[in-house]
Amino acid sequence: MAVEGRVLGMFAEPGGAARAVRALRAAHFEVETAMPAPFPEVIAALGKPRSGLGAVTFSGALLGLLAGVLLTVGTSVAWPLVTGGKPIVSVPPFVIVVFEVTVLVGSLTNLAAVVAGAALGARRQATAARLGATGDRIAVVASAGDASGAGRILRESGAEEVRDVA
Amino acid sequence: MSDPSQRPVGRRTFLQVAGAAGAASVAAGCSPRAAVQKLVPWIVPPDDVVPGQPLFYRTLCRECAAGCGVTARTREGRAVKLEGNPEDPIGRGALCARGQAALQALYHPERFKGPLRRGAGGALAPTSWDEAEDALAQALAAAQAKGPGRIRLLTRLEPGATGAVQRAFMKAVGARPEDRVVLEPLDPAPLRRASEALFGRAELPVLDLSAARSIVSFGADLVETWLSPVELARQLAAARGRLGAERARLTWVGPRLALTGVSADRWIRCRSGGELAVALGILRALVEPARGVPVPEELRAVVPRLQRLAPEELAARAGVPSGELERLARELARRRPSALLGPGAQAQGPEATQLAAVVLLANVALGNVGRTLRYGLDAREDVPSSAADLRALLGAMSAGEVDVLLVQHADPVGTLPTALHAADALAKVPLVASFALRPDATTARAHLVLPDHHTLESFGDAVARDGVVNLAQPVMTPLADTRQAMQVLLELGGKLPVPASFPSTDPYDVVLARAAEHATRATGAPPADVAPVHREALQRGGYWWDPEPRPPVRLRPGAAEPFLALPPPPAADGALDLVVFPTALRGDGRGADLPWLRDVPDALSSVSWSPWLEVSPATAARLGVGTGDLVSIETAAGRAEVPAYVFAGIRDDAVALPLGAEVLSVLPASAGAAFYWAARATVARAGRRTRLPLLEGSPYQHARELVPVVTAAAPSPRRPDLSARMYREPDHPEHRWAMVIDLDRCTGCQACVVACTAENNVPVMGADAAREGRYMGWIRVERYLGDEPGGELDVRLLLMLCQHCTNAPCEPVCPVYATYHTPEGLNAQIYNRCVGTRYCSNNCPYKVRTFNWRDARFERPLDLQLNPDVTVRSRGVMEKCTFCIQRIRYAENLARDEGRHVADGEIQPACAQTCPAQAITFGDAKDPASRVSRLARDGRAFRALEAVNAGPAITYLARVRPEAEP
Amino acid sequence: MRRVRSPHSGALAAAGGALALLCAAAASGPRQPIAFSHRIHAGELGIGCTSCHVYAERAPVAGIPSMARCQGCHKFVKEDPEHPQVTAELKPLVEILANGTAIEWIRVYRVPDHVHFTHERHVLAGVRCQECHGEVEKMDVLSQVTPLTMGWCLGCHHEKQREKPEGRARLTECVTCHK
Amino acid sequence: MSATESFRSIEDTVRATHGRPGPAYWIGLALAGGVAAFGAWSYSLIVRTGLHWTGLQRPGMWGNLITDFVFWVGIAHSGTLISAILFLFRARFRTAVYRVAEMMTVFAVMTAGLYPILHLGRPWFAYWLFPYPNQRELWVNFRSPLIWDVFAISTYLIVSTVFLLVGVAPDAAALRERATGWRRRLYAVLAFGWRGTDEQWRHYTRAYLFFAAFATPLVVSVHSVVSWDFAVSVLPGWHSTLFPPYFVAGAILSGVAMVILILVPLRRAFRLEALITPHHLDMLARLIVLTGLVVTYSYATEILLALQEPAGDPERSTFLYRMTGPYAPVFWTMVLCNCVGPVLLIIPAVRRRTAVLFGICVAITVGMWLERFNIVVTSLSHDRLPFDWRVYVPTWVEWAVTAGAFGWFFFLFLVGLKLVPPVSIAELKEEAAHAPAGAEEATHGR
Repeated sequence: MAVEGRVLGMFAEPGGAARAVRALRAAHFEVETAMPAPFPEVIAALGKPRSGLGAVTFSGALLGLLAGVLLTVGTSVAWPLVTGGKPIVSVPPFVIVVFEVTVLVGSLTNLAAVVAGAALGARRQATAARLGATGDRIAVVASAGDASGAGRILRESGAEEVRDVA
Repeated sequence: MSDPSQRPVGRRTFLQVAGAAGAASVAAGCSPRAAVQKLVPWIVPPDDVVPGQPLFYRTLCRECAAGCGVTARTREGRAVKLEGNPEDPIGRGALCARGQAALQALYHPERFKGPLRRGAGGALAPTSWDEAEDALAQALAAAQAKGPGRIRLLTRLEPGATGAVQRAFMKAVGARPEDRVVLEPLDPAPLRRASEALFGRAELPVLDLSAARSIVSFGADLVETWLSPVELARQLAAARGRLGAERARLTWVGPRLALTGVSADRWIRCRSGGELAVALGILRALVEPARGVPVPEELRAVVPRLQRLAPEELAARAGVPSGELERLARELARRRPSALLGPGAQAQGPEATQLAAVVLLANVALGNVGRTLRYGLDAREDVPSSAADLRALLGAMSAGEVDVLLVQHADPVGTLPTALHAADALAKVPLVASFALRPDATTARAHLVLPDHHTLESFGDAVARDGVVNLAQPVMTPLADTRQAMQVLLELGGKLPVPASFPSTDPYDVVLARAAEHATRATGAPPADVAPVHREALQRGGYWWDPEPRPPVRLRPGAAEPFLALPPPPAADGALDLVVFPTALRGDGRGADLPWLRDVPDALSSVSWSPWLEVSPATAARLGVGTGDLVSIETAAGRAEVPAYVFAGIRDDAVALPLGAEVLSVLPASAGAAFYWAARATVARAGRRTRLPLLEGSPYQHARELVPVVTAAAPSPRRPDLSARMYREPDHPEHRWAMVIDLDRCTGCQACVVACTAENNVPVMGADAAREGRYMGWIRVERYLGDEPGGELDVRLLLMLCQHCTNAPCEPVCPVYATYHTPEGLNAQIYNRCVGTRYCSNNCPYKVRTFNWRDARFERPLDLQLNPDVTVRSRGVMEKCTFCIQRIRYAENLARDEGRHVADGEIQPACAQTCPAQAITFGDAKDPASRVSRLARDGRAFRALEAVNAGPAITYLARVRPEAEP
Repeated sequence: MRRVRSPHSGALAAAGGALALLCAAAASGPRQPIAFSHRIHAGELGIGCTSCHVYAERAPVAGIPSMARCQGCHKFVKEDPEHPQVTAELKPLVEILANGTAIEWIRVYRVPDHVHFTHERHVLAGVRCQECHGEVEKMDVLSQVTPLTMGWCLGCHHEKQREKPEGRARLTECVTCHK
Repeated sequence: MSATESFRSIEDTVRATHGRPGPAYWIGLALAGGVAAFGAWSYSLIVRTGLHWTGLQRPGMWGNLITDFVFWVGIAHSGTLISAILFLFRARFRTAVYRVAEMMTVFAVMTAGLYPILHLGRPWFAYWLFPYPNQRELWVNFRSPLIWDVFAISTYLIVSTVFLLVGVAPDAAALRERATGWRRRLYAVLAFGWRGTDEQWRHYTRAYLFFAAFATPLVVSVHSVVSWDFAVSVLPGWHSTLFPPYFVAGAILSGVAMVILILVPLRRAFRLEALITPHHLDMLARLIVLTGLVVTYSYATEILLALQEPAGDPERSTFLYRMTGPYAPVFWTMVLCNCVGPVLLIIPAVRRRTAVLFGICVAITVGMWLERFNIVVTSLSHDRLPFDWRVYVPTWVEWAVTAGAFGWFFFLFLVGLKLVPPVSIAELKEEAAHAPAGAEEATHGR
């Protein structure tokens, strides 16, 4: 095995980047990419599983639901005041509030998850994160393999620029 | 009962107490204000005052001539509320709107703070009592020396100690009896004169309408202003409370609907002045031999004379279909006893006397005299002077024959027709001394102002009639450096060149001296020591006894004839008849500057703060005016501009104007104290518009059946089926406070409205607020004139206040629980929690919530009247009727202290308490035996907007419409 | 400081209370026009609260003793020949009494105007004066020791209601205090 | 041209909107700020002495300010609709317009949320409407529609702001690279560490879908809740089961109209014609037609149902009053604007003329404000007891506060335009990569 290193290829077109990713992965490189938009062909080429962020968001929404129920029922029972002859625990109006709280807490959890996901992604793919964010080109970083092989694959796939990176 | 002269609470300490108790409370935020507050103790605590606890005094109402007894509730030494005296035989615990508002005369911000003397510069300047009295005494001495007639006294009716002292004083200064002139604008003089002419006794009758089966009022507005409105409203309610055939029929005769007309079952819409023709027509029909009515012996002589009158001509003169008179006569013949009443309080002059006489003759014909109209009870303690006497006084003044004029609670400039030129006459008098409480048109021209105590600060008595003497006593120390007029007269007597031999200058002694006689008549024997007897009487409120019968009145032979001719018809000049009327709120105009009375909308026109001219829709169309357009009214005497109010309750050939300054400028000089109806005026559009402060939106029910009536054929209103329920009804473990309002008894007199305002610190926001639709009253009279515009006139009243609903729509929409349903069934409003979303009001089907659009101002010393048990609301919060929660809690506390349950009827909200007709009943709906529960099961029961299913706690009992008689 | 609080009103009530206390009066009460000591009157001399605050059992307000009531004792207690300090402290009172004027006390306890508090009901229910006013008999200078906040009131009201719910619905009803 | 070049040109076009503002911008900003300031000063009168400055009275306790509230909540609706719902439906025309729509949503909610507070009798206690633990042990009444409002509006404000900011993050990252000074710091914060790595995109795309999934029912719920402010009452003219769909449709109608009102001048002023094309406007106009027809149907349903009631029915009376009473001009102007206007847009030639489209959108905006006024005011002034009927006329203070809302909204919008890219750079790039023709157009203009 040759020198371990990381090779960066910059692509102008998502099609080329996708080709490179597929080829690199076939050659058992570890691939990181950075791109200005989530180009579906690149994402597909990466073949990663779907994000597990949904579970976090879903539990956030559940928490919101619980909080909503506790808030509405709890505060009404804590000091029961009759209004309009309606029961102390009036389900239909409480459902509305519970729904809103569910959406609110769910959304905020989702926000927290996406921010955390961004931090996590930047940490895991430090090289691509550091070098790739140019806004107008797609960066593909190959590592854990033969650097020159990677460079070749990248060039063949149509990279405008290929260089070794630390 | 405390004698204020010995009560140690000085004015100073009173104010300190008031300050310490933190009288006015304001709902604001929740943090206690950082400002340092001082607590100032009493020097010596008064024995009977417990701070925070009410103390009640019995006294007297002097707002009109009826003389009702009053219970004044005081807190920390200040009067906060007036109520009727339940033991008083006249009011029986009720009080009218004007009586309720007497408190505001006490606390009026403009009240004189002390004696004033007109200085060289022409302005009134403060002086001392000694100086003022000395100056007056000197003038009196000088005038006395010139002979009789140089000193005159102009007073309101004073049927008691004050009147007696006035007479004694005038005698002491050498005046003749006629030098004391009694000015009572709403004096029913024609009744007295008719009785004098027919029976030889110038007396007013005492009425017992409760026995009558038919009542006909010829313009006598007996629920508003006539004779003794509180008593008559109660009697009328009793007479109509007997349902079925025994229920009394009330007929209103007049060109315009007054409140009595609203209560009436039938309105004979005669033309202005046509009442006489109606009365003659009825009298004529009654003595018709075919009628079957036994014509009394004494009337037989006039039958031929009467038969010479042509019924058709009478009907034509009255402006009514002739069949109507015939029908009324038939009814009267069948329904006996009856009572024929009239003319109204505003009617004066020979025509009015003739009408009174014809009405009296009809009463004689029907055998009512001695049954429903009782003569021989008029105590004649004081009698108003005639218009001629008044004119004589003004003439003497103008001629410079009067040197000193004492004016006691009479305002000749402000209450007499401008055409009488009272102001000019006054200007010719070198010394005018007024005892007025607050500035009026006469004090503006007076040289000395010797401010009297308010009745609530004075001792006195009033002989309402034989057997009824109500007593006045101070319920609080005087607010300002005032002196009771009676005392001033007594002191002046001592300063005369030949001092009068008055035993004491203390009004209390005068009343006590008179009390010996009252006590003797009340107990049948002269008391050994009158003082303790009198103390008891003060606690009770008066001396009341059954008077020994006097010989019955008999028609004098030949006395009737002069009244039986129809006077010549008035010239038909194309002008409109001008009807002048007093209202329940304004009375004779004396209290017209009291904020409560001005702010409460008139029950019929719903106008507040402004005069108005009632114009029928047809006439309005003809004149090209609408409600709010200014119209000019012109008579021979003068001209006035008043906004028009288009009102279906008036004939097309008449316009009507409430008593007030505008009336005075159009009254002819011949009108005397007030006015007879047959005046004519030219009415025209003035071309300008005003925004009339009007409560009414639409006066029609728009086919909504809001206020049903019941008849013999349909004895119960239609009610929706509300048995289906979405939720379980809330629990009311102990009580469910509820109210029943009997619309058959309600007359629309507005006493409840003013009582509520007084009890609950309801702010008066002024004319502009009223124009903007921001009247703050918690209870209002909704008056519907019919179903649709242009339809049949069908006046129905609906007393509208918070319904304290079980499923109150206002409650669940409040985001902060500022309003909720209490376990006792009240719809509570927590002012300090309210943020002012106003959704509750939007969602209230009854629109009984009022919002504080701006901070209320209680100008000093009106703030002393504020009820300390009720929070004063700040701007931005919603408020509404609480069923007088403070009274409920007071009674509950009392019951708890005494270890018992609250008794039925023990709790009375201010509105129910004061209702003269006892139309409002309050109590516990959970107790099936309570009065309110029993009444709510009545067949006439319905609830307002019942189909909304808000579950109101207020049940209305529908008005009864009698079936038409053949 | 004695505080009666329901368990669930929690720390927040305490915080609110503390804040209110800070606002109302610092730990030492305001300087009154005369150096009146509750410690001497109520503590050492053992005069009962209602001897001077005569209305507490029958009226909404407890009542500030009238000058006549002060006079009742201080007609005789005007000086202390053995303690010139006491004589000096009594001097302003003696003067005020001689002039027939009143002492203008600085108010210490106050509830907002929209609260309709009544001493009568509390005293009759057996609430000791000290529960709200602290150990007055130990204070030379009266100070506010309880926050008089709604949460603080409710602490007691909730507790009493939980002890015996029947017939005590009014204890936590809004209109009981706000009308 | 390579994708890189088209990416650059997109970025340049968008970055150009953040350039030094011209005099027109400053005049607009000053005008908007001035109107807002005058509204604020007028409102200060109310704070100082009370609501007597308004024309409100019994029975109508709500007027202009609540009308403003409902109107602005409505405006706020199309933003999330265009953004979230069209995202879920994969409607491609969304890309160019959704950012403006989202910004509009956030600013409109910020405007709308103010008005219920402004109309309170004691606005300084507005915080009592939020459930927060307090020593008084008092909570809010969850049965009150106003509390639903509090929850719905604050949730909506938070969620739509988050949605906007999350959408902005990749764009902020792109702008960050070429910005300097405070802008760089601002975009660094807005980008929350965005580097565009596939791992980030993996979470991001999923999260964005969830946002859209949350926002879609939320947007429907919010205006339903607002409609329940009226529908759960017992007032004739308010108490109606039709209200939620009717209000949502109306909200979208007014919102889309407002989007067009903003886009038309925006694309011209900032030379965004290449990005925001006539096609986009055409699609929005079709949305107006759809919602306009729903609104028209709702009007017809309401009126026909009411007129079926017997004489004397308050519901019937209220609708007759709307059509024939003193507020009839309001009613008929509303019908003209909201029913006739959208129907005209069915004709392609009409909706493709930008000036005509703009005019009709102005009319719809006016019409929708009048619709809310019509619902709020006429029902209140003509309730169950005829004796209490009164006509409410707003005072100048209320008009000033109403105008202030527009000032405040446009002020926020003008400031926002200079901070946030008015079109989504990332999504345009994605599109450009797959539609070279579009990219071509983007580069060369018309």
